[in-house]
Amino acid sequence: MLTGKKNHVVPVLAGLGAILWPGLAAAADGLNSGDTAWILVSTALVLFMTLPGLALFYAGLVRSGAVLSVLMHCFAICCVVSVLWLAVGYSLAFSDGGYANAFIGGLDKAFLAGVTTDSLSGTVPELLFFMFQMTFAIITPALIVGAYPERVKFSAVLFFSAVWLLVVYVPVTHWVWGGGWLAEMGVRDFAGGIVVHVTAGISALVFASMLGSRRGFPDHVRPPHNPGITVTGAAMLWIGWFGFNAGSALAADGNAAMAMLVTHISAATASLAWATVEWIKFGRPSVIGIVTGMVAGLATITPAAGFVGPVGGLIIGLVSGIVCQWMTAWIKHRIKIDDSLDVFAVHGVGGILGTLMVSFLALESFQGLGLAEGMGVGDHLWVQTVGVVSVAAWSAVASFVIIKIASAIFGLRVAEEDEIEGLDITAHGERSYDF
Amino acid sequence: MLTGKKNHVVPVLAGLGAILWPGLAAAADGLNSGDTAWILVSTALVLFMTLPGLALFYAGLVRSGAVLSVLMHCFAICCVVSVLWLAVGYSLAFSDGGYANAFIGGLDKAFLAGVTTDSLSGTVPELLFFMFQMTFAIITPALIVGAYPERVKFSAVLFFSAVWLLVVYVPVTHWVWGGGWLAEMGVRDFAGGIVVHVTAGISALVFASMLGSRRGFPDHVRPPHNPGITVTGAAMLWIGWFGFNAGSALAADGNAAMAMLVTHISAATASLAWATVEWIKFGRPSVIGIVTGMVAGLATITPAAGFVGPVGGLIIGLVSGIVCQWMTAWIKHRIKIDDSLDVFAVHGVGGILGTLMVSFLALESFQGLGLAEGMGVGDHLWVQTVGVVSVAAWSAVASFVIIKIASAIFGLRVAEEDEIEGLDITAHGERSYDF
Amino acid sequence: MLTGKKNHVVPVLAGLGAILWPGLAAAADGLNSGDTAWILVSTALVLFMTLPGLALFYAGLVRSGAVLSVLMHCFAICCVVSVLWLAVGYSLAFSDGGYANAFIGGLDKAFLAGVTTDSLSGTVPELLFFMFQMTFAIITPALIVGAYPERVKFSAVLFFSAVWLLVVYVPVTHWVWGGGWLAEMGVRDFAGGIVVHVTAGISALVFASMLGSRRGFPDHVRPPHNPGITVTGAAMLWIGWFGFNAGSALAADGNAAMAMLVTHISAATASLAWATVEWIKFGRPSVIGIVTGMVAGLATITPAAGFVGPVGGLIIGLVSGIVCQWMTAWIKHRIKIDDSLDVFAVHGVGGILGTLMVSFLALESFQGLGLAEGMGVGDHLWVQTVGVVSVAAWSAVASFVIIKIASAIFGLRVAEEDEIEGLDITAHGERSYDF
Amino acid sequence: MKMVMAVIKPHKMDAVREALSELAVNGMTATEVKGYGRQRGHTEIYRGAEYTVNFLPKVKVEVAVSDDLVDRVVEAIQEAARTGKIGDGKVFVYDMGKAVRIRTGETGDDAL
Amino acid sequence: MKMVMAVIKPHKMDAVREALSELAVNGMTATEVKGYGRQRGHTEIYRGAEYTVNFLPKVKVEVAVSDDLVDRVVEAIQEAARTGKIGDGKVFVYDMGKAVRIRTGETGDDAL
Amino acid sequence: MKMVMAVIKPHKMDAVREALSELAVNGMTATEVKGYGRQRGHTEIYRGAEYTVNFLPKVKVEVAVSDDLVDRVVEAIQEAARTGKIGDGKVFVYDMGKAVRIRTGETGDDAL
Ligand SMILES: Nc1ncnc2c1ncn2[C@@H]1O[C@H](COP(=O)(O)OP(=O)(O)O)[C@@H](O)[C@H]1O
Ligand SMILES: Nc1ncnc2c1ncn2[C@@H]1O[C@H](COP(=O)(O)OP(=O)(O)O)[C@@H](O)[C@H]1O
Ligand SMILES: Nc1ncnc2c1ncn2[C@@H]1O[C@H](COP(=O)(O)OP(=O)(O)O)[C@@H](O)[C@H]1O
Repeated sequence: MLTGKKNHVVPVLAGLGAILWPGLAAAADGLNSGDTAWILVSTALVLFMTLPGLALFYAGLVRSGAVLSVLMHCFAICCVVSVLWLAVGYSLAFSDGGYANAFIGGLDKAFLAGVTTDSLSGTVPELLFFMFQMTFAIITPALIVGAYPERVKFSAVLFFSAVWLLVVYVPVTHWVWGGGWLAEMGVRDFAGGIVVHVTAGISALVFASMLGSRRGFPDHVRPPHNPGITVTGAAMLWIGWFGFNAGSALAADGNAAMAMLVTHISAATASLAWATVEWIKFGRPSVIGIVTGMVAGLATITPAAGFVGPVGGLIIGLVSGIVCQWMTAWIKHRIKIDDSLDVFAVHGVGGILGTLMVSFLALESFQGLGLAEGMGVGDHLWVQTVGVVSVAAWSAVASFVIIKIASAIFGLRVAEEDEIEGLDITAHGERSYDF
Repeated sequence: MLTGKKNHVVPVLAGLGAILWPGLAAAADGLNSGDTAWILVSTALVLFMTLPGLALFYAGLVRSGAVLSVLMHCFAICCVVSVLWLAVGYSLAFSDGGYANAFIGGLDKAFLAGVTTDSLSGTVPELLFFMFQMTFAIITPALIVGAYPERVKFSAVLFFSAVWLLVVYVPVTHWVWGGGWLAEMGVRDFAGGIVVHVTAGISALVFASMLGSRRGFPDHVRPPHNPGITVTGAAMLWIGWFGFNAGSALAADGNAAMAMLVTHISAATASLAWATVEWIKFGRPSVIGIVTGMVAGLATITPAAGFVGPVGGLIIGLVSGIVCQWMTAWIKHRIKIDDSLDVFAVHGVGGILGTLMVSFLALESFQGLGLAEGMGVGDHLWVQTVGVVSVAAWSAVASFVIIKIASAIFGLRVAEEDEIEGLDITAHGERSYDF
Repeated sequence: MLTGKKNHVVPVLAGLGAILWPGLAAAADGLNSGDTAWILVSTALVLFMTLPGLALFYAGLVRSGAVLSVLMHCFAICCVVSVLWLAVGYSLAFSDGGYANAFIGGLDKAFLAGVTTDSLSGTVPELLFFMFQMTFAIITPALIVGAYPERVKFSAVLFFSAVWLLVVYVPVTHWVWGGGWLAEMGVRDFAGGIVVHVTAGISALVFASMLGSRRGFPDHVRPPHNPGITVTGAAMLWIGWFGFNAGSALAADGNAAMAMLVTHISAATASLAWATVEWIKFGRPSVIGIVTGMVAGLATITPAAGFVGPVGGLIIGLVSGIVCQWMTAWIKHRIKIDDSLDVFAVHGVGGILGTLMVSFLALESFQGLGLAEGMGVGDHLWVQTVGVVSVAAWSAVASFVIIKIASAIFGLRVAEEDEIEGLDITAHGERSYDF
Repeated sequence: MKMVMAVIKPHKMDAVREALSELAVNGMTATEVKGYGRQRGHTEIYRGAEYTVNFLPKVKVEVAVSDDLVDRVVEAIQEAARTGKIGDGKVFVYDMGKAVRIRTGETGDDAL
Repeated sequence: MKMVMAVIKPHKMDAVREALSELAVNGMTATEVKGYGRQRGHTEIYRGAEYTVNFLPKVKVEVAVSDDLVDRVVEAIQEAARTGKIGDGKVFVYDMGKAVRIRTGETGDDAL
Repeated sequence: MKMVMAVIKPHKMDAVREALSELAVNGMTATEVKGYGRQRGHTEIYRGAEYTVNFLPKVKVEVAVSDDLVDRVVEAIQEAARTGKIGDGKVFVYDMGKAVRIRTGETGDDAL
């Protein structure tokens, strides 16, 4: 989310200056129409990741009786988050929280009060910064949809997602990108390894374990009903991720280009790594495998995209394709949690890996763009670890409490016969295919 | 289509100056590469709305034997309109019509005669303005496809769409955006509430009633054969609509950002409103419902996008999600017209609602960007009403005549056995699914 | 790939100057954020053409047991090419090859050595130029996927694509766009008629003939299993092609707008031409026909997009829609090669047609932007012919050798029973649909 | 008891169901099938290649009925499914030895 | 030999297959069908329009068995497929004159 | 009359149709089914999870034939459908009491 400049990376707080006091930034920079064009597009691209990207990616992986319910989850979460983001989310994440600023922002910008078409964030309209950030707020709870398909109550999904946004996503965003305590420590998270992937991954694991497994897990669940849809969604995620990572440069410049480049290389390498391991282990590479590798590569490069170079992208891709694959099997067979679409193994693990690896790979010896002045690898790794651990802990605890409440008010899980018949018809009254 | 500036909105005619005399505008502004980049992208986004967005949205809602015919309608309309727009459409809509200018433009720019790569419209190439406007001209008749699926003759679709473009769309565009009589009255239609949604919605109703209902309507028609495709198309419409509305600012600036923002908020709110009403009325919210709400919210914000603020977006979303839903049932059960995919109830009604609501919601008390200087709410509402009523009347009358002619030359409707067997095979010789 | 200016088109070499000596260009121009925004987007659009565009386009045309294998081919090729492009491909294509420069570039920029976020190509970051060009390198071997579906070995696909990239695509790119011998002759290929479509088309024909036909060809192969997916992919190709052709202007300006415009007009006209011929010949136009016409129109305009005007677009569309259709039947029935998804008939023939027609249609009498100073139509046609023939010959010979080697090492074709059962399950262990 | 199996045109399904309801036959099982017969298939042409489709979509209806109802059931299906055009389909009848309702264990005519 | 044909709820398929395996019945053929019966269909509402779905998804299982096994097979299916709720389905049994294994040409009980 | 029902490998469908045409049998009904038998299903692995697929795609062909043709029909199917590999399928034959052509009302052998 900050514009790393080669050799002397702007410290996080400086980047945030532009965000927190847009008037100031405006005075210094003025609106740049090229940057604005790119962030308008990036906003569209990141929304495209959720709708239809992620929605299709997930929908293809479930059984045919729960396709529409997955689409509904993603779509409804998008709508609910959008309204909440306008109401208070953006303000709590990105405005000044006064004495509590280390932990949470203020309410001055609730409903965008006082923000006009002339307000700037850096070189782009603040309204656009609001929109761009909103698309991140949308996709994060939508990622968690992969933890609970085929069996969750729709009301519980809505309640959980709304509260989770305000209690987990918004504060963590403030900590890391909004000038909170992690930002002050110097945590680096270019486009959301911590803010997006760690929060969603950990919470998914908590949700899945509290909800219980799908009927028949692990041996008798149905295989993905339509891998072609999953590949389609995956491709959209890949494209959209250019907006996610290169858009996080908040400018149309060389940094954006580098972020796009390493994002792409990591995705490609992780895909190949995943498929190769499958080929060796099972005798044939699968298309679901290769696209899952792609998502792992993308999640893992996310915190690092603005800090590493091409070779860093290759390394991140390679590591994520192997480690995340190993984790998908490990969670299922050892931990025996039915995180059905592997949200933790792919996003959570990827986000953690990337956040830690950036401490090495940002070094110029790896073609990286350098660490902050005066920071060594050890110092930096420590800061990153604090970031990951504290956010993981907060996500786990808060999710646990929210789910307990959801469970008490609405119940988490549908009746077994509704699960058998499928959520499409029982929760939404619709059938996914009528040929 | 004009760049509303806060507090003193540029009168429509001034905006049009830039359009009608690009040479002049060029002198004043020069090409802005950021604005140009954004309009290049917006053009792609609006085309994306029709192909594949709208095409998939509609294709999922029909029975499985008429999927390809719906795709074919959208695709062929896109092609026919593109050629006609180059030949005469653009010129008649946007060039000076001399003494007849109140009603129609001239033929000076037929086949883009005299327009070079250096010609500008405002700060972007006129060739690009041509392209951007063309994508609007494409989607408008394509919207009408929802009125007549499963039973219409393909030749009638082509004939109707081509003539309708020239007789309805082009003149109305000239009236509202090309310096015609409604522009002179001060009608405000930011991105096509009147030009796109009222024309298409009214014409769809006329077409459906003249064509007659699908066999079995209303009780024995087949339900949507593939709601997942519809959701996919809906998501593409949402993304694409950013180009439609924020692109209509014709610049990459704060106005574009605000237009994008209110567009998004209206879509989200209308989706939630629609789903909530369904939940209350039928006991469960449907995914087809929520995405239809989205389209209603988008259609309704369209005329208002550049004039209202975030709260305006919320209100427009709320109203449209409730009213349009009510209308879908009302048209079916009271009026008993088989406007099969609810073009009028969603687009027509949405376009009308938004066009009228802008008179209030543009007020600064609603966070709006203000009315034109010297105009009160009452005056403005009157102007908007004149715009809606006159365009609706013209659309109805002209469509009626065109359809009568189409009926006489080609016949409107296929034989009953072809309808039963399905248009895919009978009209195009193809089958939609062969597993 | 060069910015043709009206009346005095910059000679190819000058455009290449900006590419080969970015430091120089930077000094002259500096980074333009609007241009950069547009090329960032164009890069995303061209990747979108392959994934999911082309992948879906092809997947819908095969039988239902080979859907995932086609997606896998496209996806894996994308990944492999990306890594190779970073390793050596870009450098060999676009860096200075010293004494061998007429034929191949050098290895100075392998792994992007020495290229920083500050390096420019013209007015955009060189890293971005690298990415943009990479997307072309991805789609070209992916086009060839249409030659061998339902029966090819996956290992042979990977081997062929990787070697072909380095032996065919990279050198030809250097010849035409990287300052090689064809560039010096003055060959004009705006966005890849020769570089992309001729190389892929010819190689597809060679591959198909060496591989042998699908079981049952020509009379008993299965028809396209899901034309709706094909239309979806086609629409994405159309949208993405705006990035391909208008992005090749490498700027957000009037030339980009013109390239977009003629691209669109050619696609629309070719679609109509193809459908009309079908209507006349078979009594009904098909949706697969109309979208194939679209691809033909797009492939054919590609070499010409930056040089011709709107009328040129119309003519190219018309010719390609008729000729390419005729060729699809001719290859099947006379030549009897099972180039299964008509790669040669559509892309190869289209690329050749467009490359030759540009010599006429660039004339100002056809609204074109003019030929290079001092070149007559005859001279130019000769140069273009040399380009087409030499590249076709090189593609054919090199493909033949690569395929022979692939055949020797891996075998080209799966066992007959695997072909019958379908590559999805036999090569990748997955099923495409499980309702 | 008899099993009546009819192969009919897909859009006649609802008419057949209604005709059977009038005879108080309240159960049946339908299957999507492909039929080959005197009714010719069609040829699809894609990009100049011809694909011959020999099998046409039909619906198979299976109804188990008691012996006394069988003739009326056959007749009802025949009437409801007839369009008079080639391809209307067939009705086949065979003996059934035993019928059981899974839920209750009832057998024979009671199970239907 | 007898042909046992059962119409059951789709999610009971695996239970039935396992129950039959225990009887050493190692072959069967399953078909997706739509059933109409006492179990009511449902109504789907899209945008204010009601669509009545009369036919519910069922699976038809066909098992050819030797005469001595038939009662045990019927019983096993009945038990495995029962949920006790309406719509559990039926088992039908008919005589079969001949059975041939295509691969080997074996006939009669050997072919099963 | 007899009903001949064969469960075969999907790609043998066309061969069977052609073999029957040579016997002047010009009608048949085909259904996509899933078969369970000696032929083992396969295991699909997605992201480290194994999914066992027990049922394999087969096609069921039903042909009603007159008594005198039945042996030749069974034989023709057997020959056309054989690959010699496990999973080639079965042919079953049962008695049919009645056949009616819906379009004309013809019955018995004339209806076929
Ligand atoms: N001998 C047969 N055995 C089984 N099914 C048959 C037979 N003959 C016809 N059918 C079925 O009946 C359908 C209609 O038969 P067809 O010969 O086309 O028309 P008609 O019933 O009007 O004579 C076929 O599509 C096929 O499904
Ligand atoms: N007479 C019948 N002939 C053929 N199939 C029948 C008959 N009656 C019921 N069925 C099948 O059995 C299924 C279950 O029957 P239904 O009456 O709903 O419940 P139950 O078996 O519990 O009485 C139906 O969906 C239908 O497929
Ligand atoms: N007892 C049976 N009843 C009904 N269908 C059977 C029976 N046994 C086998 N089948 C069908 O025949 C198919 C082939 O049987 P299988 O045992 O796999 O091989 P083969 O026919 O070569 O012995 C199965 O997939 C199944 O559809």
